[in-house]
Amino acid sequence: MSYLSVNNVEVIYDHVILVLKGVSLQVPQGKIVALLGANGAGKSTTLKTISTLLRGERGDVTKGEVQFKGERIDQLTPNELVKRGLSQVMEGRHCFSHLTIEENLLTGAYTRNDSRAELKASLEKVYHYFPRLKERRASQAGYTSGGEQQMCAIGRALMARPSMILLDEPSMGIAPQIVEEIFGIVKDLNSKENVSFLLAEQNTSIALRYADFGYILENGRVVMEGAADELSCNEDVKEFYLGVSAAGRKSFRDMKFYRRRKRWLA
Amino acid sequence: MNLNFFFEVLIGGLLSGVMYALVAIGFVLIYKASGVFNFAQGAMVYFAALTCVGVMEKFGVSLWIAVPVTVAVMIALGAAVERVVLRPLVNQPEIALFMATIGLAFFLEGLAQLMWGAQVRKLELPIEDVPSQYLMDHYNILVSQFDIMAAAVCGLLVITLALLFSKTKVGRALRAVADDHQAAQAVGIPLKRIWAVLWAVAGLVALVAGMLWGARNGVQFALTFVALKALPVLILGGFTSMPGAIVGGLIIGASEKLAEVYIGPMVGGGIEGWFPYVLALLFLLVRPEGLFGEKIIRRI
Amino acid sequence: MRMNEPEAHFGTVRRPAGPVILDLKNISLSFGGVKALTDISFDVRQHEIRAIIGPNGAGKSSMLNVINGVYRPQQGQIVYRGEVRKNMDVHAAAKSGIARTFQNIALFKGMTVLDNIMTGRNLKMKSNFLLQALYWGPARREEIAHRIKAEQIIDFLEIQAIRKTPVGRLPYGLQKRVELGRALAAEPEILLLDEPMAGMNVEEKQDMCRFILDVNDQFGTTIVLIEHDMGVVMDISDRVVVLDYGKKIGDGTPDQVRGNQDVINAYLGKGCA
Amino acid sequence: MFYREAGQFKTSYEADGQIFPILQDRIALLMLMAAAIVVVPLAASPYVLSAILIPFLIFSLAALGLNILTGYAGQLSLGTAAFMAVGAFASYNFILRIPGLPVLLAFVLGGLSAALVGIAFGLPSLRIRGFYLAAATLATQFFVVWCLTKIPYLTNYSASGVITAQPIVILGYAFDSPGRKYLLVLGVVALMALLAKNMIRSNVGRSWMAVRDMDVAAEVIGFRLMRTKLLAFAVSSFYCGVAGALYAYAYLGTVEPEAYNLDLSFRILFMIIIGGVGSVLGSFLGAAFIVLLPVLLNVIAHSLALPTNVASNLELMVFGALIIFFLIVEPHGLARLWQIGKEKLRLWPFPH
Amino acid sequence: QPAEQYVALPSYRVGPYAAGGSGFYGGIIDYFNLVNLSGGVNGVKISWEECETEYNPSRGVECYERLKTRNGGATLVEPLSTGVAYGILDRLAVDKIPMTMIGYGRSDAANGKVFPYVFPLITSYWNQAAAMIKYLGDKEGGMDKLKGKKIVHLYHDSAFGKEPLPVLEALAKQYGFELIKIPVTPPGSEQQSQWLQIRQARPDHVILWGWGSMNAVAIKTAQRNGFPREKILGVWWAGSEEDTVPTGDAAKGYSAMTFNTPGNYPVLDEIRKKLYDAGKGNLADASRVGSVYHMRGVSAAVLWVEAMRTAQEKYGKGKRVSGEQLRWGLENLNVDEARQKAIGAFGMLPVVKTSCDDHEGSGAVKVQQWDGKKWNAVTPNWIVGDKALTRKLLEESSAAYAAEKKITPACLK
Ligand SMILES: Nc1ncnc2c1ncn2[C@@H]1O[C@H](COP(=O)(O)OP(=O)(O)OP(=O)(O)O)[C@@H](O)[C@H]1O
Ligand SMILES: Nc1ncnc2c1ncn2[C@@H]1O[C@H](COP(=O)(O)OP(=O)(O)OP(=O)(O)O)[C@@H](O)[C@H]1O
Ligand SMILES: [Mg+2]
Ligand SMILES: [Mg+2]
Repeated sequence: MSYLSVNNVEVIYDHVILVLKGVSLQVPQGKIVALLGANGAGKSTTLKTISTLLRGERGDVTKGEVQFKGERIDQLTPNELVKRGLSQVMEGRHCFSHLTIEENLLTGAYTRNDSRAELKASLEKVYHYFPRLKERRASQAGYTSGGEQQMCAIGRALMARPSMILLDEPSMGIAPQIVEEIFGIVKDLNSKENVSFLLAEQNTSIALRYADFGYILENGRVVMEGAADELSCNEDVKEFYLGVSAAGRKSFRDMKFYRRRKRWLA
Repeated sequence: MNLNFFFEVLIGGLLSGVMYALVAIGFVLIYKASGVFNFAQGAMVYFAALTCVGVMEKFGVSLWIAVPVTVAVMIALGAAVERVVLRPLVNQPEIALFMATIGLAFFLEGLAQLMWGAQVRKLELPIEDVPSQYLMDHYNILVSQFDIMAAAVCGLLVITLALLFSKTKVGRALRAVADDHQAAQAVGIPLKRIWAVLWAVAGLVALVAGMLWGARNGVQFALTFVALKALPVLILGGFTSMPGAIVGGLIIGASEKLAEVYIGPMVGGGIEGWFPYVLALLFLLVRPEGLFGEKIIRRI
Repeated sequence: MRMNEPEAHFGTVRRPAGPVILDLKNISLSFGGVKALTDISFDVRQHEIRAIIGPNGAGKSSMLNVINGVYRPQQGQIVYRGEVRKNMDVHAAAKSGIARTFQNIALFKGMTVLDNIMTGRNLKMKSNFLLQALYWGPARREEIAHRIKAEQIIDFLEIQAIRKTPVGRLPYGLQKRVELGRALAAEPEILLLDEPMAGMNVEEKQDMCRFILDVNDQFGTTIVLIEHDMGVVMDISDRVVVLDYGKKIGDGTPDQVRGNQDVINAYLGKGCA
Repeated sequence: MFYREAGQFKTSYEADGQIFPILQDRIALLMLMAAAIVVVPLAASPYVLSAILIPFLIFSLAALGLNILTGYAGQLSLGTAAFMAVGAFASYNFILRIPGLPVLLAFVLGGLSAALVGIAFGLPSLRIRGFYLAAATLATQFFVVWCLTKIPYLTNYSASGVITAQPIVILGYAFDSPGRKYLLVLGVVALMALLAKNMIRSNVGRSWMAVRDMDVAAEVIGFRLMRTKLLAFAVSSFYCGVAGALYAYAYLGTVEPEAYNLDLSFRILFMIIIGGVGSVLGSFLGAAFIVLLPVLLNVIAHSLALPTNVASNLELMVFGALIIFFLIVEPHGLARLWQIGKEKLRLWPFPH
Repeated sequence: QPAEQYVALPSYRVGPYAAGGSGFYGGIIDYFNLVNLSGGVNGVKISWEECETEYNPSRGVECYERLKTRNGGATLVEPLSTGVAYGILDRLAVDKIPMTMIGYGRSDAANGKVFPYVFPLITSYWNQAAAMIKYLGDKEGGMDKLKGKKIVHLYHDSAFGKEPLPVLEALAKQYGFELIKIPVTPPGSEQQSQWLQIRQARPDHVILWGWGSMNAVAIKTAQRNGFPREKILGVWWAGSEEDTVPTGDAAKGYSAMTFNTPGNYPVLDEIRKKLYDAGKGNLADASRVGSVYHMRGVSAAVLWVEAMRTAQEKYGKGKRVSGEQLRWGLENLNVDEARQKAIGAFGMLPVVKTSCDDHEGSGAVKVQQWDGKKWNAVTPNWIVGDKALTRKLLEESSAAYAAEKKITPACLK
């Protein structure tokens, strides 16, 4: 049985905009699952459906259900989910801009009832992962750079010591070196602490490199799924998501001809 | 210029300022912790005070029983507000939440009058509102003993609440909520419980304010207007600062009294209505987020 | 603008880089104790694509903010089109042909795509608000003329289908595209792009690159670009500046930069080198 | 079914830039205007005309004014009634002191005076934002009303500070009956709504919205913050000023400055929030809601034969509860609700 | 079924002035019910309809417009609000509905030649102000003793508070007392600076021209500043239980004007017995019967019913009179002592006798003092101030209004 399963979920925004048209996916325990797809495919919506943050955006789940550790969770509050070990890193950073970086991280530990020392240890761990944050620990998050905010958001989620993390575009706006590091951290947590991940990512190549399994979402539907290495060998995936065709990787300079993305229609 | 009189005006103003601050604190509490500009604070003051007197009157009980009953009512009110008004409006534009509190204000005003009637009531606290004889005899300065007590109560409240907000976990969570509802939820801050508790605390602050103002001016509908006196205090002190509420209150109280007494007669008087606002506005031009308010972060 | 011209010279000539149009000399900027930029100098030539790269918090966005006057550096000089200034003024920058996009999308969320792009043309609109209120005569003609320009940009960026959608509802990638459209609408001389391709997949990046190159080719627009995707930077830029901790640690052609050991240590990491 | 834009192709940008791009909407609006001009004055009772429709139109105009400032330019203001008061008292003085001044011109002058005051009190908006600004605009409210009570010249030295609006005569034609006043108000409001809509769909409107949505970005692309904000204050106050003049001349007749108190400012604010911030239609819907709801509740409460004090209190409670209810259903106001309704209709009979 | 005499009551029972509104309209309705119980006015039952105005002019106008056409047309209206009264002033003559303004509104409306449909019955602000000075003079031992005295006019900074200024200023000049004007910004919930100023000025008397919550605050602030309440004389809108009770003991010794003599009257007993004991009283709290506002309401209703009676005598007994006819009734009112005795309200209000020239009909007032529990009359007789002066002001002011409105002053028949 899978750790997290999304079954045939349909989501409507504002009563009229149908965004997810029956999405199903599974995350087995201790695995990293990548959710890929173009802009507007519904990746973030899927993640928000799982974490029930959707309600705050006037989105409704009209069909389907979500299960976590064998329990239905669609009626729970985000806070209860965090307590059960499911954290989300939202797209677009969402740091508390008036709080300092350190305070931001500490709010991440809100659900924990641990001692000061333990919190301190977690904090140190995050600073170890992101030394840049340590330097900027006393700055108000609102004034830090885009990438620093992204690190802060990830670090904040780690502070809750979750057993499952929903990561929405962790690499966005991050320098390549740190991107590698972030994925390294993901792998690290996954293998050492058995944390499961569902990550929505645009950077397909790196996502598939680290993930065990992948789903491709287009227009609110899952159009392809499979083991990560299988996906990265698929010709279509190669061409459309990895930017390598049979002839090898094309330079961005040569993309001058009118072409349309081939659509999968379920 | 008569110096003694000047000091009387000054002290009277400072003490009135404390009374404004008492109402302002309730605002700050909610604004700071949820980003909601709570227009219903005035109505809550009225509701709390009227409930307290209403209970005393209807059931013939003493103040010492009525107060705990009212406390219970205000806690229930906090929970209800969270459930009915705030929860469905999570993550909505500030202005929608602001408007909802206006709706709440109407509702509370209607409810209070429906339950207890619209008559004006008196509320007698164990301390009388007469000049303190001691100060009169020793310093020849006229200060009401009631005002001195009110100042003490207010100071106590501010210190407690400021401590709560400063470095505690809950305080941090409250500030986080004010910044971003959605992200706060995502990190596991229980918005529901926090808001319910917060509104209950604001309700208690309203009760304290209501009892002091009610004892001063009678428990009547006009209590809902004291919020108007608190607004300039708020903008001057900053919407997000407890100490700001106190300092703002003192400045507004003192300067409006001095202005009315010394400038008023030259321009036909009655400038107390707008003077505090203009003063606060001038302050804002120098510091757009009030004296102690959090800087508004604008970065692209 | 000649956006709807036939695709005759696609992929053929590139305009040669011209003379220096923007020269930044010894720029230093700090916020309280934080030194965002320390003594940075570099220049931008006409028609070139100039990339700025560097780790997070290196001061790249701050650099753009200095160029178009959002931030005022404490020290240094900005020479733009021969004019020497201590700092730029936001409005003057816009007037003299500097347009930009932002790292955290700064579109006008409540307006439609079309309106957002039309705002980009505001500096070119002359009729006063009374005429606009009457929607009559010159105001009306002007509105329609500018609408045509806006529509050309919409066609160019291939966002016809969403022209009446409020931008707040669009997915991230499209918003970035609209923001580019808004900047293009001003027909700028220099276009500052702050991570225009963040949060996009390869295919979308390819589209974006195509737009950037086309603008650069067809109109000779000078482009200053911040980007973390090294593939993109290396492929499309003419020269690259590398910043780290507010200092310049490298400057040169993509190949030169790629080989620079400092840059590898500070930024690229072993994975990409 | 009938509400589709399918098949309606725009062949010019001009056609596409129309206020109502969909044919059905245009027909509906024309029919509505025709009914408002021809049918209503004939069919409506004087009560409906003078106690419902006239105030509804006047408040719509004021709400429209506030919506320009708050909804479009994003500057929250609580001083609407003050600008209305300036409009009314200025018109009164112009007519009083310039013999033979046409009434409509006096309204315009009243509006311009309000615009001047608006600019003066709009200056702080260059530095102050959000609720701070809102609270600061209360200064306008109190200061203007104070001036009107303190400067006897403005009320023509009337002992009690009350002014009596002169009769409205335009080109020898007296607008004295409810029907005539209604038509006058309707004309003014319709014209000004049209002008507002024009402004909003051209560059000024875009500049306001840009400043509202993100002022730094607006500045970067070349809008001048000061000019834009002050223009919004001026135009908004002009609208409010004219509304205030109509409120005195076509509705109340004899007014004291207190009639333009904070309460009125708040009522207008409710209108735009309930109706829809940043929507011309919303100004009208909101005004209708705030004018009609208490009347409706009052009528219902009376038909239930409740004791009057109970009925009055219940009315207040229901009013408050309904405000909350509507905000929960649609925080963007009735106008948005209307739009969603239309979108559903367009998709009908399919749900999405 | 006989036609009913319908009265429009745009009332207010919520909001800042709810306390006064509920007492006043409660008194009116109680008296109407009482009259109806004994068969109405010569068999014509009185009917009425209320509409909540919240003391807001625009809602008041709507209420008036709505109520006026109900039940065959309103024949009388009383909004008890200056703002609402102004809002409907122009409409009355067109609609032919008389309006009473009992104890408020424009004082010059007493001129029936200019304001045929407006009746500031019993007394107006100007006459009140004149009576106040007269009372203070008498208290000092003669009007000449006022010379050199200091009188503070502490007023609600609005049309209401400024209304008496012409009279007070004229009298100050005439009698040589110093008039110190101190405004209070509405709603007046903070008056520390005003009372400090008063204390500083050491006046001999303070006239408290307040309304609503301002009054209790004034009295409490006077206490807080140690100013003797005996020196404060309030207007009638500052002289009800609602103004004194909430101040506790602070109001002891404070006096205020009134146009009712506090006490008990047969008519009130009847209301208690026939209505409240039978559970048909209008007020939720029966103990408010006979309170100042309630008694004011009863007095208003008494005068109206007398006007109906008078009108019926002319236009047909036992028949409903129209608004126009009732206007005549109000203009030819003569509620003398005999009539008052018959009603059971002897001494409750002054004798009221109206005419075209004098829509006020009396101008007499009393002074009452609060003893900590209730109001007691301190002047056994009705006081009338300098009516010649107020008449002169009235003529001037109404003439100006007539000129502005292009009205040719004339008596209606
Ligand atoms: N609050 C909202 N209201 C209306 N529509 C929305 C809302 N949020 C998202 N959408 C729409 O839902 C669709 C899916 O959006 P979503 O954010 O889930 O895409 P995504 O796959 O995460 O894209 P990206 O890669 O750009 O982040 C988009 O078409 C978007 O326009
Ligand atoms: N307005 C400001 N106030 C305070 N500090 C600032 C401000 N703007 C930038 N900084 C600081 O200056 C440094 C450089 O920031 P900048 O945004 O330029 O980085 P960047 O190179 O764009 O990084 P990223 O790639 O993460 O976007 C950061 O440490 C940031 O916190
Ligand atoms: Mg997304
Ligand atoms: Mg950056």
